[in-house]
Amino acid sequence: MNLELLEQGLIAMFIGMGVVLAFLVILIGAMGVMSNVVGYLNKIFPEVVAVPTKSKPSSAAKQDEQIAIAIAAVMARV
Amino acid sequence: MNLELLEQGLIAMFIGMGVVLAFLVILIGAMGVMSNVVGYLNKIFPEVVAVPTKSKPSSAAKQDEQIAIAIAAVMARV
Amino acid sequence: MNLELLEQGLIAMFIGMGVVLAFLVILIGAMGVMSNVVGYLNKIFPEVVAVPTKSKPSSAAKQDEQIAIAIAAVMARV
Amino acid sequence: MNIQDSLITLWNSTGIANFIQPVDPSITSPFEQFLHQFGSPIMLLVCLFLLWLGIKKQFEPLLLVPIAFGGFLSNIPVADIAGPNGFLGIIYEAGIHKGLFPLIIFMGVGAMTDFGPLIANPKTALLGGAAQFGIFGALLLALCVFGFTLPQAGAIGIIGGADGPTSIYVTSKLAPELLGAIAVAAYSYMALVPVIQPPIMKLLTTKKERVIEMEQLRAVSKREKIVFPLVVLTLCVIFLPDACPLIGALTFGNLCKECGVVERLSDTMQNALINIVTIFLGLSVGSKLSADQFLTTQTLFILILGILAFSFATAAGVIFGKIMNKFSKTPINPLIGAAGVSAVPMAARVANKVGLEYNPNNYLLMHAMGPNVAGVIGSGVAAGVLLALCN
Amino acid sequence: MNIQDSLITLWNSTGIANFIQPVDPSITSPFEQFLHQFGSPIMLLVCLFLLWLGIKKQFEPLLLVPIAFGGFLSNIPVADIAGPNGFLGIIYEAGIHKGLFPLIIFMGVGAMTDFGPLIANPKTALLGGAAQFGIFGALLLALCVFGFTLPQAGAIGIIGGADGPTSIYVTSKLAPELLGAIAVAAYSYMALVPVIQPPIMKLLTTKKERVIEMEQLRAVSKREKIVFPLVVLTLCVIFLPDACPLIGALTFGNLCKECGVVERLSDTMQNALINIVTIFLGLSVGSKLSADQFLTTQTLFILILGILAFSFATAAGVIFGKIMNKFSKTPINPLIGAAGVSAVPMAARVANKVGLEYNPNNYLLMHAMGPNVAGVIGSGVAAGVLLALCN
Amino acid sequence: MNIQDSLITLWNSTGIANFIQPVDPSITSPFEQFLHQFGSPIMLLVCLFLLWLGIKKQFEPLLLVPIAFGGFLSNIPVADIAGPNGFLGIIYEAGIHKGLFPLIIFMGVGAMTDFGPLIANPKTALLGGAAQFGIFGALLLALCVFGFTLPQAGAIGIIGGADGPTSIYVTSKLAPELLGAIAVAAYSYMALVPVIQPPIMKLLTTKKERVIEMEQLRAVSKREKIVFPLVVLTLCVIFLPDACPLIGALTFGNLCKECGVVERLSDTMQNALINIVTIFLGLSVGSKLSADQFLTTQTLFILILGILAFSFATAAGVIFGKIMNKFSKTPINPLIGAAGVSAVPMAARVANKVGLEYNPNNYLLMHAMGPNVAGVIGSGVAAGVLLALCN
Ligand code: NA
Ligand code: NA
Ligand code: NA
Repeated sequence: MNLELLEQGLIAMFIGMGVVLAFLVILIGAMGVMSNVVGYLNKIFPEVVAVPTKSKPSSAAKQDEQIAIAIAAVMARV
Repeated sequence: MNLELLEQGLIAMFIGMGVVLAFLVILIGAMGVMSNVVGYLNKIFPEVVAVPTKSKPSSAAKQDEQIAIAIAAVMARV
Repeated sequence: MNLELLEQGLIAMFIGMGVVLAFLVILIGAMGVMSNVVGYLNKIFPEVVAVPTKSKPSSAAKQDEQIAIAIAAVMARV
Repeated sequence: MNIQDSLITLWNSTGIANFIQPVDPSITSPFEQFLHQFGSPIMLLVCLFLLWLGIKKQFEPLLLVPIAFGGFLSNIPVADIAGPNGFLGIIYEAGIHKGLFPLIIFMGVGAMTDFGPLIANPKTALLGGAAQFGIFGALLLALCVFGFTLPQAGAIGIIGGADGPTSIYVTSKLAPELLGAIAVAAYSYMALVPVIQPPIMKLLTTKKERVIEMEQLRAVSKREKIVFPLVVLTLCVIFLPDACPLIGALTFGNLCKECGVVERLSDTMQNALINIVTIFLGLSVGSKLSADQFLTTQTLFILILGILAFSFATAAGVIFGKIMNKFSKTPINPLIGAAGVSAVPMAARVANKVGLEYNPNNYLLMHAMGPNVAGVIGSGVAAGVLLALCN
Repeated sequence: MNIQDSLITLWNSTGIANFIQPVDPSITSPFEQFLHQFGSPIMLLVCLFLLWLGIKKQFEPLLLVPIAFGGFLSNIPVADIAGPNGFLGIIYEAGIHKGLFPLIIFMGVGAMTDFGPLIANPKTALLGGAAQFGIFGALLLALCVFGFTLPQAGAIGIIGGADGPTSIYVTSKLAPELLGAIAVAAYSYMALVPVIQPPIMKLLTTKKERVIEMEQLRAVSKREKIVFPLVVLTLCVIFLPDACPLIGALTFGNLCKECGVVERLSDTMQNALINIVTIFLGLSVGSKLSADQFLTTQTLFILILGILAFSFATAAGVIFGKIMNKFSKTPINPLIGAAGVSAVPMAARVANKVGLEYNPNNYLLMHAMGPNVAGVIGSGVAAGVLLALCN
Repeated sequence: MNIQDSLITLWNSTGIANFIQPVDPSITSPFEQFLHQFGSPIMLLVCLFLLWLGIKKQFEPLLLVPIAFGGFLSNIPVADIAGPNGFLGIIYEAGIHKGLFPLIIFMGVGAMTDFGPLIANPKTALLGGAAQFGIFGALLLALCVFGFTLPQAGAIGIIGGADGPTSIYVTSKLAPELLGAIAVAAYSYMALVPVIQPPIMKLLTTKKERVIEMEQLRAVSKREKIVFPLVVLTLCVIFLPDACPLIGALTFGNLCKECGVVERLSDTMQNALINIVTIFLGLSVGSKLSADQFLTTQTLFILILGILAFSFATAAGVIFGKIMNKFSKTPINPLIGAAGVSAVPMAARVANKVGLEYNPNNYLLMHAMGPNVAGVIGSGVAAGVLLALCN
């Protein structure tokens, strides 16, 4: 076994595991920050996100329904 | 503002709008002709288009059905 | 009609049909061997093929079901 | 290799070490120096903003989310994802530079479009023509006021066509360096149609006009719908072959939809195929959102010209509607002129909605679909003119 | 640029100005001069006729509609859509010239084919072999009577294989200049199988033969169906590696179908993937329908040779069926020999239908599926021979 | 051409005549001579064995069936299907050499992955980090004991990441000559996770540890799930741009899934698109299963190193789980550490199953999904390090 290769391999291992774990530690921190920020936002704008998004398509659907009725009425007269 | 550029731009606008409108005017005429021709064809060959097309798959479907019955009968004997 | 071309064409025909038919004759033989071998295998390991294959997903499905119940229970407590 | 060298290699390959470019002494303007140094991180923020527009504000999210994400990826330092050997660079080259993606999407658009309302009331096609004034008005301003070259002005003008694939196709041919800005402007303003159009529509019409009810449309036979795409394509062949790739793709998709014997293909165009291409088109359009091309005053001008193009288009459509109403035997509600900008089916819905505001029994949707789909053809034709004149 | 120059530029880019080519003094024959001048508009009409065949007459519409539309687009003057930088030219180069599209379609065919009836009655494979006589008969005539070169004759002969992707694959390798005509002939005649075959079948069989009832097929186990594609491919490896791309794609699709553990992939091959590739294959095959390659006496010869190839194939299958019936212990209805031409499943349905005409209790469909799917393998093998000998 | 020459031509193009290569006098080792001569037929058998593993043993069949079939096709003599003009060679070049296919699959993986369990319990991410020790342990052994070069050792190590597309992406960049062996090892061992992991998990844990019940996970809001992929990508931009193509594709897919406004695209990524690419990725990875690259002692070493990598990864995850359990306020069952190797969702199921064996009320699945999906990110990051250091 070549000592130089061993050194190379160990360097790769230390750097590699170091970067992976450092990355994930920072990610854990970032997730903590994220959860707090989003939790805070969810408090300030509680359902604001969900409701308009849902109501939008549903209102569009309603509108489409009305249109469909209108078209059907028109077609019936044809 | 450069007069030459203005001329270039106005030419592009006149030609562009001219071509677009001319194209659509001709298209309107062509649609008129098309509707008349197709309407005439629809009179001469009233349901000729729709019926064979529909009956073809349906007869094929019928045939397939018969075949399916036949195969089922065969399989039942296996 | 050129005699050389005729020869070329006839050679292509004889070789072509020969190879196609030879291939299919050998295929027929191979299918016979295959059916016998598989029939024999089917006797030795009769349903061994079908049952584990089927039971595997179904046991996985069962497991998934259990998991789903567990998750539902967990979620209900949230 | 020792551990110190390796750490230095690794450090030099991090984003932190490469975010900020060193000062380039050849750049004299301090603002340009700032952009040169901080361009990438600014673009990352811009792309996050576009993502927010797509996700939260639902600005044409099917396109804007991939475009913004592609832009984010492209501005990552070191990775060079938009470069010639990068993931997005390769897709851009194969799909957009050669013009395939917009055409495939146009096939899907054709397979989803019902030209019935236009066939039932052909004269509304003129409204779809008038609205193309937005294209040429913006071209004129871009050329004379904002100092763009003629090909660039043509590409900017096409934003007023309110048709994503057409804009991308034309821009990739005439001014690929502006593709990022133009695509973002085109899709953003298409999403803003319900905001941009109503004030203009109300400004240019009287209440009396807005309440006009239109005669119901006649039924259109299957045969007419089959022949129609062939008629459009044939006219295009005769008068404007340069528009034929676009119009050809559109009419091919539409013929497949209407002919009724290739439903497998029509379904695939409307679903798997258009979705796959949309993903890659979006991502690779995003690859043109590089700092040096996007963080320029040109982009600002494009955004201004884009909204002007939409406004001109709306106004021209409405005004032409008023004129047609004067001369037409059957009544025409000028509001449907606004639908001539295309942005299918959003603009038609806007016309319908504004109409309902003033007359709750006035369902203009079907009437507005005529100019709306004619607008698609109209901007395809306009694209052909631009490709023939500006190249 | 002034308005007059612009109008001239625009006029020169219209189709009207370019429809009719100027007289070429180097062409002496007046007929060729006529074709040189009026080739494009004539081809546009030809493509409309092909579209009509596809849509109205339902001649293999999944292929014929895209082929005809691609041909229409390719013959538009100025636009050069089939050129090296045109939309269809690029797709042709990437998908057909390199042979990918037909192979991908063959995967889908494999994933849709059930070889069970062949495994249940292996000797019917010979009927699928005999019917390949159509290929070599047409080759002989093309070479000796009609003056084609050997590679061209091979590509023309393969029409008799009644297998679209095989024809396109072989032709793109041996004689790409004939691709348009051969593809049109192959798909048209496949659609005409119910017209071409019955008279030949009735001519060559006695009523006594036509009423023969066959023994019911045995059940085929799942394992046999899994092993079968591997057996076919292995034989192909041993005897004819040149056929391995085609047979490999077919057996890969079939193995995915039968092995039961990759249903996602098998479904995709049968739907999204085959549909997407069919669209582009059709359009880009159409790009070879140019006037100078299609409006030739060669095309006429190809159409004649194509129908002869189908007829020879049908006759050979039926005659071989009669011979087999003589020597077989179990009765064989010679009508199923006609199914050996492949054209799956149309030819098998024709055999079934003719059988039912004469004996209303005689369901030949399953028996005819054996030669039918063997015909696919047989023409794949024949394609390999042609690629090895004619190249 | 006469009949004798033709027959000789045909014979020379058969597989029989080309199966066995002639003796190469420049090869001195008799074993290498044997491989040189009989390599192709041996590889055909190896591929049949891999097919059997895929179909009968259901070893990741979605990948292993296409890989094995592609390998079979590639080893057919004469046909040269894996060559630069062959069907699979072309696909390899376009899709794998340029890195597109693994990235597209990673998009699909992102669109199918729910990061909720990780967001609910962030610290389990460390377990997904610890398990990447398998990568670097195997790299060390490959480099120092088995005599591979550094790029090769990096590519081999990545097998321990237990992530198919990541392995293929990294190997295609670092050591394409090993792609066949590494892909086969990676997918085979991923399929063997339920066999490889339990003994190691039981060896390294006490019964007391195995019965630990974990606290239920909190609910994760939609907004957190939308922001999460952007957070991951941003960190990746800052610290490791080399990992951005992989992590970018993964997070793009995940964002499309979670943002809720582009369901069409997300569905397509999870179905049509990933299936199509899987077919071609598998077949073209198989094109690297040539005898001279696969029938080597290197392949044997790769198989040994691969299983060691999986074992190291499992062990490191479990041991780190034990350590975390010591220091954590809330209890952590070390079994979930084994799920850190990724192999989603197999490894998490294994952890759940082993946990249930010892405590029938202990459902670890959701807890194990945290390290499981973190393992995907972790091996993406490790891939970035390898690409930055080993290239
Ligand atoms: Na428009
Ligand atoms: Na055939
Ligand atoms: Na991993």
